[in-house]
Amino acid sequence: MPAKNEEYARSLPLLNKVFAWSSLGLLAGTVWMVWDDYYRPWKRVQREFHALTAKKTETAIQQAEQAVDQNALKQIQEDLKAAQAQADQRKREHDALREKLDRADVLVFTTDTHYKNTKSIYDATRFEYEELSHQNSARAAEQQEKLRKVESLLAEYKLANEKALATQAELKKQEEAILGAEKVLEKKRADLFAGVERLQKKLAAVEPQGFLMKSFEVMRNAPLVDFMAPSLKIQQVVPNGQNKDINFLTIPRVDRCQTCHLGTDQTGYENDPQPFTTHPRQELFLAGKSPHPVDKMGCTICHRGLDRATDFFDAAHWPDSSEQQAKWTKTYDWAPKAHESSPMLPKRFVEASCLACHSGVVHISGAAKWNKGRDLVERVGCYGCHKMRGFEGLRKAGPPLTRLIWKTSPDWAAKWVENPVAFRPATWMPRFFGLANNSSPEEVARTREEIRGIVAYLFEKPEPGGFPRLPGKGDPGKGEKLITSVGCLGCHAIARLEKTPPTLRRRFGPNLDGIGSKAKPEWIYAWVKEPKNYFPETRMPNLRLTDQEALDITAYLTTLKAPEGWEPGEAAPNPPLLDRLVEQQLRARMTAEEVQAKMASFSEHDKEVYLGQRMITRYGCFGCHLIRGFETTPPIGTELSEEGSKEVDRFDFGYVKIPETRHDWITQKLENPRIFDQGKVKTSDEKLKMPLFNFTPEEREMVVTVVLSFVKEKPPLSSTYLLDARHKALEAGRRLVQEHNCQGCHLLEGEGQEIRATIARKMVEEEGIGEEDADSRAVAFSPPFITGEGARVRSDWLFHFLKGPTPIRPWLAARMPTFGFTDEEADTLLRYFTALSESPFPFETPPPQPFPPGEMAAAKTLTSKDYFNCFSCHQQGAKKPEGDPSGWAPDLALANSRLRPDWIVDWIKDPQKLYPGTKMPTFFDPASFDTSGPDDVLGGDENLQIKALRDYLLTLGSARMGS
Amino acid sequence: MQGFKAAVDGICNPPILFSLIFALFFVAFLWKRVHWIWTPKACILLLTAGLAFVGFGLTDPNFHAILTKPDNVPIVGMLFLVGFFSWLSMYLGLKNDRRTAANLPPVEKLESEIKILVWPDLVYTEMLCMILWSVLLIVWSIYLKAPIEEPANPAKTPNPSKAPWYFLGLQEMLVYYDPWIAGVLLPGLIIVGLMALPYIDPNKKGNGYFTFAERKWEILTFQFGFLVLWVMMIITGTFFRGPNQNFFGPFEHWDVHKLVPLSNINLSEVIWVRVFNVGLPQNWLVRESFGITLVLAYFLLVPMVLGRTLFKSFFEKMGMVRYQILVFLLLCMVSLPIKMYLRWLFNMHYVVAIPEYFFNI
Amino acid sequence: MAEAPKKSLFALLRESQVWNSIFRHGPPDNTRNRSLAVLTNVFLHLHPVKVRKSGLRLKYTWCAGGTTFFLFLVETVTGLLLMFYYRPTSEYAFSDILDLRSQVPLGIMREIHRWGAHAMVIAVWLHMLRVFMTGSYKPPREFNWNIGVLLLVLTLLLSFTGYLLPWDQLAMWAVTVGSNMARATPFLGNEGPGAALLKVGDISLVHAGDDARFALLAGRFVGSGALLRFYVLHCVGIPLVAAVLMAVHFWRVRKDGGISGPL
Amino acid sequence: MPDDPKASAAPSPVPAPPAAGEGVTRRGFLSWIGVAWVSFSGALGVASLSTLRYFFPNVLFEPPQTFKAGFPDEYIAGQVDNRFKESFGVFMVRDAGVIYVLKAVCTHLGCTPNWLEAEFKFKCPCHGSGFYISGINFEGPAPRPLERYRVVLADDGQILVDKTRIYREEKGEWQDPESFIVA
Repeated sequence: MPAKNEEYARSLPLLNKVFAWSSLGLLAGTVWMVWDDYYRPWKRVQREFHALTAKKTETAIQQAEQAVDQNALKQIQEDLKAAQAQADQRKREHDALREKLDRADVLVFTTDTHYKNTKSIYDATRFEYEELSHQNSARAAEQQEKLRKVESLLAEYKLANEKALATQAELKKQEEAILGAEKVLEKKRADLFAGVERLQKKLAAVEPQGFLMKSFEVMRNAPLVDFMAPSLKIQQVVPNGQNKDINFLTIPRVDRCQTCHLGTDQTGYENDPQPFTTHPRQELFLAGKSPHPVDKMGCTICHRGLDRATDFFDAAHWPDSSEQQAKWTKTYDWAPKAHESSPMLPKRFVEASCLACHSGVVHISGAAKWNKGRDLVERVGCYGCHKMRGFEGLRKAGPPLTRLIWKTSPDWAAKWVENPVAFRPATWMPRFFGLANNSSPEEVARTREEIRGIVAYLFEKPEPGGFPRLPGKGDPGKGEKLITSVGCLGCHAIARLEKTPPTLRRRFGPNLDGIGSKAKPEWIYAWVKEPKNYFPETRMPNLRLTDQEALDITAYLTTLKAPEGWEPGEAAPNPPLLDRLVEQQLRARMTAEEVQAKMASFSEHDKEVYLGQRMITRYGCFGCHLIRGFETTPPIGTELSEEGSKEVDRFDFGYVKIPETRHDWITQKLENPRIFDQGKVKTSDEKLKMPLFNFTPEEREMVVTVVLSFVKEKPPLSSTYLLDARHKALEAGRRLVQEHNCQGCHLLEGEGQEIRATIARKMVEEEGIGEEDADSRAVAFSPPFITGEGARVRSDWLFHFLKGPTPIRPWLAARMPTFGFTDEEADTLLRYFTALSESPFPFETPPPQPFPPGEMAAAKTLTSKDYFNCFSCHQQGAKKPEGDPSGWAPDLALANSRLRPDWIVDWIKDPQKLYPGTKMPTFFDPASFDTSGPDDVLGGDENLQIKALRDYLLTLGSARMGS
Repeated sequence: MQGFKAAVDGICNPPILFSLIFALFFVAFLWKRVHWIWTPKACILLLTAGLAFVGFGLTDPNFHAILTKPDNVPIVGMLFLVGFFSWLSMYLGLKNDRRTAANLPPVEKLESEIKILVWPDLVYTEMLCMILWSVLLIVWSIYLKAPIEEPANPAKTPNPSKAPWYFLGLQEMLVYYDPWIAGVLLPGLIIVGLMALPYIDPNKKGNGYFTFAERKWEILTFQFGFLVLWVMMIITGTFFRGPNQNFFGPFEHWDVHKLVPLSNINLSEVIWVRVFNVGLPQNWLVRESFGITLVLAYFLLVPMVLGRTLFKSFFEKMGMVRYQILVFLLLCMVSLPIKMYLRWLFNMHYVVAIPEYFFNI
Repeated sequence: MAEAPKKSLFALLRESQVWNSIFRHGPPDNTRNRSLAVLTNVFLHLHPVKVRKSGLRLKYTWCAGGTTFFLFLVETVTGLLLMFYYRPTSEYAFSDILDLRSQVPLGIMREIHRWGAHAMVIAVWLHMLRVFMTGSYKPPREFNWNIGVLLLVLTLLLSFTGYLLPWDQLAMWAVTVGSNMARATPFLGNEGPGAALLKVGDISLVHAGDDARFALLAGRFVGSGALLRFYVLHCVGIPLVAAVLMAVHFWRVRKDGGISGPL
Repeated sequence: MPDDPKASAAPSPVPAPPAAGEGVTRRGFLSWIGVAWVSFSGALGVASLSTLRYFFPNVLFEPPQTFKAGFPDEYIAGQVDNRFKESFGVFMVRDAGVIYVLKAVCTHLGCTPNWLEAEFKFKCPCHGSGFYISGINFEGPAPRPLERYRVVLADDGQILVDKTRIYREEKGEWQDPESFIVA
């Protein structure tokens, strides 16, 4: 090459400059990248938490320091000084001892090494000997000799070692004598400050003290070196088996929530703001001993959200209220997270997560909202139109409409269907008409024609029969008294009698307002006498009313009239509209020619009936009511069994501006079911048709919680709540209890006895006592608490009682109705009660007889007037106690066949414990049990006295039932 | 036969085996009277003997089990290959040495001036080589399945558990040195030493042809390191180490119960307790002062002494730095046999034992 | 027409445009074309045109270096193919290996890969032995010897990382034992000398969760992290570096005067 | 490329800058290239360091190898505590003024030994190996004493057992200060 290579095309200085600037850019970019990767929001949160903990710990240290016993400390310090002085005096002695001890240590060491070495030689020699003798080698004997030698050597060394150890121990003891007192005192002093020290350690861990440690704290969390010993760390739990379904795969759940929610499983942060707040109900959640320990369950299994996220937004937090949303938007830049299939459940719906693991149950303890929601769903009969897992095989929620003419008139029905709430504000029947998408004048005209059709269909060709005329006349006043006392109010409410809105259980049966305008008196009479005659599947029990009682009640109920201004009546017929509507319906199914032919063959009435049939099909009335011709028609609604997992984009939000979430949509749907038709062009057949239910906002929230709980994801068997035999019995029992609304009258599992409020109210009105007084008095005059029924009564007795109740408590006006349980149902309830109180089922051992001599006599003494005077209240067979029946107590002659012996003992011991508010006096004061009984009976032994009473009671009356 | 097996097993314990190997190595390379072993006839004889031994070994159930473990088959092959090629290089080297003695150029020189076109000679040779290797691999693969054992189980440690065979030399060193020396320092030094080799080898002769006489020192050192301290250690680790890393003869059953006396003791204990009859000092620096002095002396004094005596010529030829590096590397290499003998003769556990800082030599 | 049949088919092929577009020289039967055959072929031009006759002798080279390279190619090809059926996760790795034996067509590839790997280790040692015994590391080939040493280390690492992939007891424990040594790296391993000194207060800076072995295994013990890490190193990381170094190695063989021989 | 050694010494053909500024330019040239290389290698350095950091994951998915075993005073002197035998495979022993953690795996064939309170020894149910409370073998086929795990006191005063480190008596490792805690 020619030597002209020094020519440059570009200026090197310029290139250098560009190189310098671009390198600087590269450096800056790289540093930025590292910083950006390093700086995460959760680190700031953890620092805040450390500061918070430090503040708390500092306070705790102050308290602990103040708690140190200053006198004790002073004493110890003085003693310590004395002990030190004493030790100093004996210093020379100690030095000499120390020297000896050093020598002893060496001896121990050498003998021990010798021993250990010889031991290992011995072991090896033994192995070789075993090998040789196994091979029948000639050298075996030689080896055995060697083994023996090593063995004796080993013994020698062991001896020497033991000796050396003994000497050492002796010397140590002597040293202890000199230094021991000092050591003990120092330990004492340290113990005094142990608490403080531990707190200080904790403080040092969250807030390093001193410049060195402070700078180390910065260093250890610095970028690039924060892998060594960072104090800020991502906290995660990988709950075993709680896998996450991602489409067709299951992958482990990795919950990193505690990276920020640092205080969740620690106590002491209850009143601190999120994200540090302690999780409520630690005994149920998070704690190691709770049923949902955090390391086994994690967080997102209940709360949902993105498990792996370490950032507020990524985690898909979801606000519980609009205030919270506003706050979050301000603090965290919160916005609805798109592309998130499982955002966090707002706090108010979190109970929706329970069902996934607690599947197949009607009651989840601790999930109050869900439980109520489920009751509601069953009560209003959502399952009539929507298929739902867990609601199969239930009877239709409303009454049958096959013999409507026996009960009411077409005019009433037409007006009722158009707007049930107008007639009866608290009805369960939802409203189909006059809603968002059908209240324009044309729509009203059309729907009125439809209603005419529906009513025509319902009253077309009624079942033959009816009810006979009333056998006499009733007294409405007596009727009211009966209704308020015999137990009707456990399930029914009557607006006239209510002061506060009735509870859900008291709305179990239909609200009776307006019944006089609705039902014929003959029907009412026949119904209260035996409801099953009209409606075989009804839940309404038979109260065993006499004819006169029934007449009185009928008389009273017929006085309950429709609200003022409400008049029954059908809309006037509109034949052209009818024709158009019928044609429209027919046209969807046949050619124009066929329609013409068909129309020609129809009479006016036929047209109405035909339109009615079409409309019943469209609105799905048969979902809740038995209607002739629709006995097996499948429900018309969307299946909701997996609604909680339905993808949000499958919900049609139309033009409605609400946040696009499942819960917002469902809430909106319940609030205004037709609103999603807003702004859409639809034919009358295409319009949304879900009716409006008469829910309060709280009830709506409960129902949404239940609907959200229907999810597709199946947790693995290991984390499913599996029912054992006892829980299966409980579950089956609870279903029956709910079906028959037992808790309307009885207190069971801590819930119910809602009738008590009506009894108390009556007492206030009639006796003029204070409300609180009335409430406590009402306990004794309400149907009994039956949570412990399984422990109280004998299984065979209970079985017969359930099948055919007999009065037990003469002072009670309320009657246990005859439900007409089948044997299976009665058996289920029996199992339920015994499972609830964990009592043996079905057999119990009676106490051994004969009873000890003298026991009967003693018992009789105790029951006598001079002592407990039992029979002043308790009936004894035919022998009635004196005084007003309201003061009577159960027949003791029944005790033998009815009560469990063990329960009698517990009952006599402390009745208030088993039945708070009972009239039964406490004869043996539990506070001073040992001195509570009379001293002159059975040697004053309370236990013997109680046993005697029990044994005596069991001899009263007839022989046991069934034995 | 039993007697023969017992004799072999008897020889096979580390002190005897390694002493024997050390002796054999130096005799074979240095003792002119036995240089007949570097002849083709001897080669055939030795190969035959080796094959016969393997063949015989296969009749013994214990030896058979070790030899035919799939991953051990290549090691047997490697043994023969390394043996053969060591022989070949010595054979060719000695031949050249005889020519040099007779004032003739080495064999390679005869042809090194002749340039041959690569096509087709070299290309063809390579092609054939590839084909033959392919055949070998295919047949090998058909006859011997690659091992697959039970699925990995972190909770169950196999006894013995061994590193891959080419690292067994290192694992064997673990018997004598702590992991930081056997597993980190010495392997590192092997690499460093190999890389430094061209720069610390003062001998300009013997470049590009086989020779022994002209490079006695280098070849002895290298082969001692390669054959004795690497390959032999691998053999030991593969064939002789059984359960609990115990040493087993080739015909011995791998009995998990085998026990060997363990009576190792640290230098500090010997000095303070046995010699001075006082307890061990609390301070580790005082306690280990003797060991530290000894190690320092080994690495500082010995080069000085050697530089004035045995390695005087090296020292003069290479200059200070290169000489120091060379001697340091040599000393490190020799430290392994030294420690082995310290262990076998005096049960020496550690010369310097500072477990507080994981610093044990 | 009469002449045409006499021409062999091969000769016809040689005259075709296709042939001539690929091979731009005549039959390698003369010096010029024999040179061109090597020079114009991207694969063959690793070679010089001419070599010393002494360097051709198998007795001299043992063909050890060539064998090593060939085995590297075998490993690359078989390894690449095996990757199609192998998933480096603790759930699948072991069963995928079983499947290679039981159902994958030509699953014998795994045997070839494994034995080839062993052979490569042996070949690379023999290559080193040969180079040493002929003094070929001496000037001017010092640098290339160093590259060679690095390649030797990489070969061992390749084999070591591959050892884990079957995910059986043999693999897991061999790698456990092998990687335990990294624990003892001075200052960088939690059981290495000096690691105990790297402590502030009660907090160790070097512990089982951040030391050299941890970086290798992505965990405190051999687990799925180690499997993935070893897999990536085995299939991509180390081969890439080795290939680069091999290119340098071969380049330098030529630049340093071809196969060594007496000066 | 045969470089002419003189060529590099020859003056640059790019027009020479004004003589007055020559010194400045030369210094400028040096500092620009200096800045360039320093920042370039700085960037590479930071990138390599962060790549190194990349190999240390922030979270691990390993089953816990360490666990907290309560406070030292929960253990009774001279007793073997079985509470973590099932869950973590260890015996917690407090004896002779120290607490140590024995791996509940027999050194013979890997069965789980039992602590026999009455006989005051560990006994392996498989082949009858016996161990003292210290873990040292004294009968049966077990070749070595039981192994101990690392045990230290955590910040909160609880015992922290670390199963990643094993101490073997025959290697003299029981002298290690982390193979026991003084209680």
